[in-house]
Amino acid sequence: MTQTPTSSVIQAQDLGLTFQTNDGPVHALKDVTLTINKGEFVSFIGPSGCGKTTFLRTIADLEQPTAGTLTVNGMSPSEARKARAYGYVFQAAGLYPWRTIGGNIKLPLEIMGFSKAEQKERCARVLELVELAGFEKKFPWQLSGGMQQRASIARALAFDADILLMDEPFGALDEIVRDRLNEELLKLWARTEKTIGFVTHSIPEAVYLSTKIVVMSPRPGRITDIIESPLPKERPLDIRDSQQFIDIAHRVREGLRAGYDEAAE
Amino acid sequence: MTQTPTSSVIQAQDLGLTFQTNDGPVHALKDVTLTINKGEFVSFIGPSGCGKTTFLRTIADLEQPTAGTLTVNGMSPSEARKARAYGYVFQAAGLYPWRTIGGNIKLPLEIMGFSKAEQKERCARVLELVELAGFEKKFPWQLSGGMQQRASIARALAFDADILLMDEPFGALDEIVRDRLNEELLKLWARTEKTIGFVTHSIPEAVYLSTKIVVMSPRPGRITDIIESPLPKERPLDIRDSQQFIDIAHRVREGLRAGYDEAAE
Amino acid sequence: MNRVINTPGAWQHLGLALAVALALVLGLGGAAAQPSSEVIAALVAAVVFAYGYRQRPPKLWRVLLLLAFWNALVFAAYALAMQQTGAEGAAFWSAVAAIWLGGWAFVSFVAEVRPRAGSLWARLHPLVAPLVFGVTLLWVWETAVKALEVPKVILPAPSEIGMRFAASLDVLWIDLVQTFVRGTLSGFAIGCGAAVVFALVVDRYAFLRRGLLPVGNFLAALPIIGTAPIFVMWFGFDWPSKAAVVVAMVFFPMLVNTVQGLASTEAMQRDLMRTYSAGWWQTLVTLRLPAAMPFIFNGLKICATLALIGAIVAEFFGSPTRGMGFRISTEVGRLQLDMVWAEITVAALLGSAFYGFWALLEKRVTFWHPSQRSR
Amino acid sequence: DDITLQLKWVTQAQFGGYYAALENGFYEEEGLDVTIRPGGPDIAPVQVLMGGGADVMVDWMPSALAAREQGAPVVNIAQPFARSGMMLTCLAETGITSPDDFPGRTLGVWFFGNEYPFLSWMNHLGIPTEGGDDGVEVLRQGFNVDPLLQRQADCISTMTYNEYGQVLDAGIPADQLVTFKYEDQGVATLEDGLYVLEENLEDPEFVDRMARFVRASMRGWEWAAENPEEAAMMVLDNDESGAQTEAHQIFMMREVAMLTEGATGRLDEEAYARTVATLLGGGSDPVITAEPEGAFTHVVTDAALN
Amino acid sequence: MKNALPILTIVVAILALWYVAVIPMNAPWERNQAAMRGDQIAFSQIVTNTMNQDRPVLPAPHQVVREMWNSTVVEEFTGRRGWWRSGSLSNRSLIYHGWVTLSATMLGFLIGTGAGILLAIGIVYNRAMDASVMPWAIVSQTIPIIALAPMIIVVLNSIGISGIVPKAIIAAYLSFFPVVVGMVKGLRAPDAMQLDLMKTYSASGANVFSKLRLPTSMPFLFASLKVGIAASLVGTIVGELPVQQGGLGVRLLSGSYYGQTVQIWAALFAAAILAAGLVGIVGMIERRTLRRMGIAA
Ligand SMILES: Nc1ncnc2c1ncn2[C@@H]1O[C@H](COP(=O)(O)OP(=O)(O)OP(=O)(O)O)[C@@H](O)[C@H]1O
Ligand SMILES: Nc1ncnc2c1ncn2[C@@H]1O[C@H](COP(=O)(O)OP(=O)(O)OP(=O)(O)O)[C@@H](O)[C@H]1O
Ligand SMILES: Cc1ncc(C[n+]2csc(CCO)c2C)c(N)n1
Ligand SMILES: [Mg+2]
Ligand SMILES: [Mg+2]
Repeated sequence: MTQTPTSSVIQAQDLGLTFQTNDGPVHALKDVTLTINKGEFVSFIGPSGCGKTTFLRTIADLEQPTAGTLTVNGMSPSEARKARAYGYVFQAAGLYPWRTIGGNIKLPLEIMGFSKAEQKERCARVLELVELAGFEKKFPWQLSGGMQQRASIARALAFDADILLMDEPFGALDEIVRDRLNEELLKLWARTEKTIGFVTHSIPEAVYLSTKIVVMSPRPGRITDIIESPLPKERPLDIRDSQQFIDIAHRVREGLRAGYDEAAE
Repeated sequence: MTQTPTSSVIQAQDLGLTFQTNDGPVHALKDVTLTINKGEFVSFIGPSGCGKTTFLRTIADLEQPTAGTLTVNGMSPSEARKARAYGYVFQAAGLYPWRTIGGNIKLPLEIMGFSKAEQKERCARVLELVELAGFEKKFPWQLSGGMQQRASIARALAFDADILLMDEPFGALDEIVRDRLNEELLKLWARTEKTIGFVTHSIPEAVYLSTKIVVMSPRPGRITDIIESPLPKERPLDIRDSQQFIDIAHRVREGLRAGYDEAAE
Repeated sequence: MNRVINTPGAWQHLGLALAVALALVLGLGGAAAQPSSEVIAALVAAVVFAYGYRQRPPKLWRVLLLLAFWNALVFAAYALAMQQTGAEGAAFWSAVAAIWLGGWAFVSFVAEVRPRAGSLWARLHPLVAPLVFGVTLLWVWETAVKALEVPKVILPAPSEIGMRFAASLDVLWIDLVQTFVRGTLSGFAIGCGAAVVFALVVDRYAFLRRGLLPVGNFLAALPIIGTAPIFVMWFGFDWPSKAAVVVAMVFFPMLVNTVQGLASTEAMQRDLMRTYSAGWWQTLVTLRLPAAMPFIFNGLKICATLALIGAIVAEFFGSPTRGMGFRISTEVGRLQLDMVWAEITVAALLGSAFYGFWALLEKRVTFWHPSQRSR
Repeated sequence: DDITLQLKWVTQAQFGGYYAALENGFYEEEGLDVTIRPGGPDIAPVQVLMGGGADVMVDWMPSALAAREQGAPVVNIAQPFARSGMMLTCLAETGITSPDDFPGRTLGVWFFGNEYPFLSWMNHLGIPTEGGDDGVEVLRQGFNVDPLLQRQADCISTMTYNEYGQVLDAGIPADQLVTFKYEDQGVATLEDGLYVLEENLEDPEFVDRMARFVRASMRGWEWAAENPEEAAMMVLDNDESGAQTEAHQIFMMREVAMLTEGATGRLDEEAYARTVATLLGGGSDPVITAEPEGAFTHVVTDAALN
Repeated sequence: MKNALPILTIVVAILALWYVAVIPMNAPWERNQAAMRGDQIAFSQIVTNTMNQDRPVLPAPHQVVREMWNSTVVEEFTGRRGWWRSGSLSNRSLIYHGWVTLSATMLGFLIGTGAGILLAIGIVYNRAMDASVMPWAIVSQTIPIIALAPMIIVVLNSIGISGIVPKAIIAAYLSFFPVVVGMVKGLRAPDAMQLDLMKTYSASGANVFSKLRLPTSMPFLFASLKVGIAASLVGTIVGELPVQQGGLGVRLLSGSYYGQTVQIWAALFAAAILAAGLVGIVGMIERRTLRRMGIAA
């Protein structure tokens, strides 16, 4: 256990969320109990439709739970949202097409009332971080899908929220860029002590990045396994060839498969 | 070398394709020379924007090359297209929202004049194959992204074209489903002797599936390495732990990285 | 404080209360033509009921309070209408404003209710708000006309229009058949049909599209006020000239929409058809027409309102001695304004029904389109 | 004093007397500042009067009496037009020579309140207006002569001073035309009179103002009858639409002069009685159902002419 | 400019058809006149005559062009009341009437657009208005405005409003509707994710409006403005009929009263040119704005 902090940031107790649809209720989340401490890097992994996105959205107050309790920094998610505690990266880039890349990154800064100079400086810094320096003046459609995704990550990083929620941010990227961004993200996290919730489909990515891996399973969406990673905080890329790494990955895969087979019945 | 056939199906010689845009020409493909034989399973891998999609589209006569020659089954791509030689799976699902899943799968069958009974039978068969039996009557928007992607694969499989071109078909799927579909695809390929062109971002997937891996690199898009896979045609999932597999994966990764570093200059 | 401003219908309710208070204070002055005490009592009750409703009591109570609120408003409105004498002062108008704001508050309350999907109430619910809005509007009209003693030859009251409507059903029907069935429907069918066919042709030949659309847009801008007399000269006084005006009016909106719709397929969808090596007709039937449907229906809805107006306007420039446009222009000359408004009412009902017909059909045909699935 | 006059129709020599009075300063001499507002299609001058947009209007008696019955208390204060200029004009080639030839024909009629003399006439003749072999097919004619020129109708409504001239101008000579003047058929109704709201007449100051107005207007009419060319030019100067031609307006001024000839402005009660009789005999849907009362007054003309 | 050739071709084709149609449309009159005179008329004579009738059923294109030329340039430079002699535009010229129409159109367009945008904001932000107003907005457009226009004018006159405003109000009545429909669509165009993003920033209502809803509505707004300005022109023309104080509408109508077919056609084309020009200007502004927003390439 290498994680430093102990104060809990996100606390879910028997959380449930049921969508009412024409075809009847969909149990997107059921009896989810989870504590995330300050400075943790938590990955969510699980088959398509198991409620990863829904859980992240519930934390960010974009969905209302229908059962259980959820507190963020001791407040309700809604209060936390109003206190601007979150940076959120959506599953799709979702840049505003009428703004340049720079304009998109400055959007939250404008809304939160940063000074012009500060906006400029922060924008440049995060663009650098995601390797998009020089693309500030381009419009989103002038960038490839992967570049857009990176811009959306930069946008969420720009305003230094304490809690960063990322929904498959690297899905559209090729392996090389992905590796590089994984490294950057880890560095950023180590430097800033942010609490990060991270959804991914990639087992190696989850293992490489996280201090805690949450394995989920569908119908109804629930947590089947929570794995505390024993890997050190300092993680070179080749840690992925270590036995420890392979063991965790194996455990995650087994957890996933179990959830899957069960759901198939 | 385990590949059986020898007669060449696709032959590209010094192929080039330049898009004219307002900002000047974009060299999407340059000096691409490649032979694909009957029954081969060829993967294309390379960083975002390197021209993988463009190459596949050129083969399918959706783009016109601006240099070099390209023949398909000894004909021009356009003739081959008119002879309905291709099944194409696009990067996004692209189902018609006004048709049910069944209706979408039957679409090419209607156009090609299959009988009603045959349509029904084929539709049922491919739905089974992609694990969507029972969803025939649903509309696309009632399915999750992964399911839509599978439906679009089923649509391309329904009419038994000799050449199957697939552009990142499994991009939106989680690892488990992906593994399963990989297996299915391999089985189908082994059974039918189809020639398959397959774009992916995942190195393990490319290695696992292919008889030939084409590594590409951008600006201008070109081929940097062609790797003939020595893996046997019969491939259980755990072949991925074999040394041979890891070696090929390594070579692919090196090829990719080389192309990347070069482009970064 | 948030509650006061932010809940649905809050500020209307606030306005209602203020207006009632104003009516009370002004009414204390005691002049003869103030709102009667029943009116004031009913309005005060309405304020109280609405207040109770906004406290979100249990469900049954809410229904009861809402009904009580509505009834209080209706009673106040009725009582106020009954006592009109023609010399009303500020207190009277405060009461009118109160009833109007009350109606609005009622609409806000009802609009916020989300009925269970599939129930009968869910079907009726969307009609409540516009109906209440319309009734309120008519009531304000009636009250204003009576209180201000607007001469009948300038603006008749809704009640007079209604009476005239009921008494002239036979004439209204004859006019409807002449203008709508003969002129509008035939023109609409010909115009829209031709536009769709033409769109297919234009779509096939890019040269035609690039040349015809700008020229066509220009020709479509010829105002019908000018073209209608010309068509009367060309096609005679009876319905053919009206149909011709309708055709001229609907042709280009329909053409533009259809052409735009046929072009609205995504590149990938077209590429898919290409990989199937599908023919033009196959692509048309399986891809382009379905994809164009939202646009085609948009065009049909626009044309539905244009068509009826076109036929009526055309009759202003020459007609046989029947038809809605004929009647309107003739009765204005005879100062039978109630008949004029009865015809206008028919036009509005008919036009809305015609529009509604296409909107319903659209819902069925383009169920798959995102705009039909949610707002 | 300010006076606003609402005309029944667009600016043309039909109203030449008022424009002549305006341009020659006759109104000014009476201490009046007169504004003349042209009318147009579908503007009922009664509505303008009722709405307070004008003090006095030019209207035809049928529509004024109809308005009275509808609760718009308008009163005739003067009648500059002694005769009616309305007639039915037929093409000789149709073979129509007398009203007996009407059955089975298509006739163009002006509506907007102008149809009553026609309906009354047909009622007298016993000819149904619903079409058929023994009836006439009635068209609601626009305010132009195209239906005749295009042979869409056998006969159309014309004014002696306007549309008839247009038919001649178009190239159909008078000997190819057969006309039926309403005057000759005994169904003439009074045209272009001056009307005000009844309640205003209780105010002597208003009556005085109107008296001066009528006096000046009648001077204008006399002058216009003597100087038709100049009067026509005055009309043209006041025409906002710029559509009238000099020749046609001069023609119109001359023809109108024949209708005003001999008129003092004082309403001829005999002509009034005939108008009322014609309107009451209007067939199934008469414009007025009862003998009107107080629909005219001589107080203004009496004051003006003495 | 690649459209120039197709447009030219179509225009030439239409002109050719038009000329051909002129002959049969106008021939009956020639025959009737001949019959009235009691003589025969040769076909070639008919053809030449039909091209230059005074009161044609269908005027020949050159007649319309000549009339437009005469009633603009010639009238202004040589006419008694022309701009050249009198220093003000002649009321016999289409330039003057076009200007009268244009000014009311623009005022009506501004009123209509403003009202339309406000109403759309109300509908999008207020559930009660959303539920109740839209159906009545549709109803309002099914009322034949030509019947209401005179009454509106009279009523406004009676409360002392006259001149350009009543016409502009009728113009606004016709032009507000497309704007409402388009703006409601546009203000609701942001997708769920774009709205959610704003929510995660806990952005104020004003921020959501100015930074999200307004930008997404721009393409819709411009599409509606084009329809709206054309509708505004029609409204102005309708409003001019009962007012009779100049304008292309008056020109159309008086042309019809005095049987001046060619004048009608000239006014008709002047109106269409005006409409095309106005729509073109809106289109230009649209392209500029959208390009600056990066929406259009
Ligand atoms: N707005 C909604 N209405 C109804 N059902 C919904 C809604 N949003 C999500 N669901 C359902 O809730 C379940 C969980 O969805 P969620 O998006 O959280 O899955 P996920 O784990 O993020 O999947 P993926 O990996 O595909 O993104 C799914 O079955 C989905 O169909
Ligand atoms: N229609 C087009 N017009 C102009 N440039 C294009 C067009 N289509 C593709 N390109 C450019 O051609 C290059 C190759 O694009 P392509 O889509 O083939 O990449 P890819 O390898 O499929 O990338 P990805 O992995 O992101 O799908 C890119 O630089 C792209 O910007
Ligand atoms: C509103 C109205 N329109 C037309 C006429 C009939 N009319 C009377 S004079 C005249 C001018 C023709 O020269 C015409 C057409 C009318 N009485 N009232
Ligand atoms: Mg998700
Ligand atoms: Mg691609």
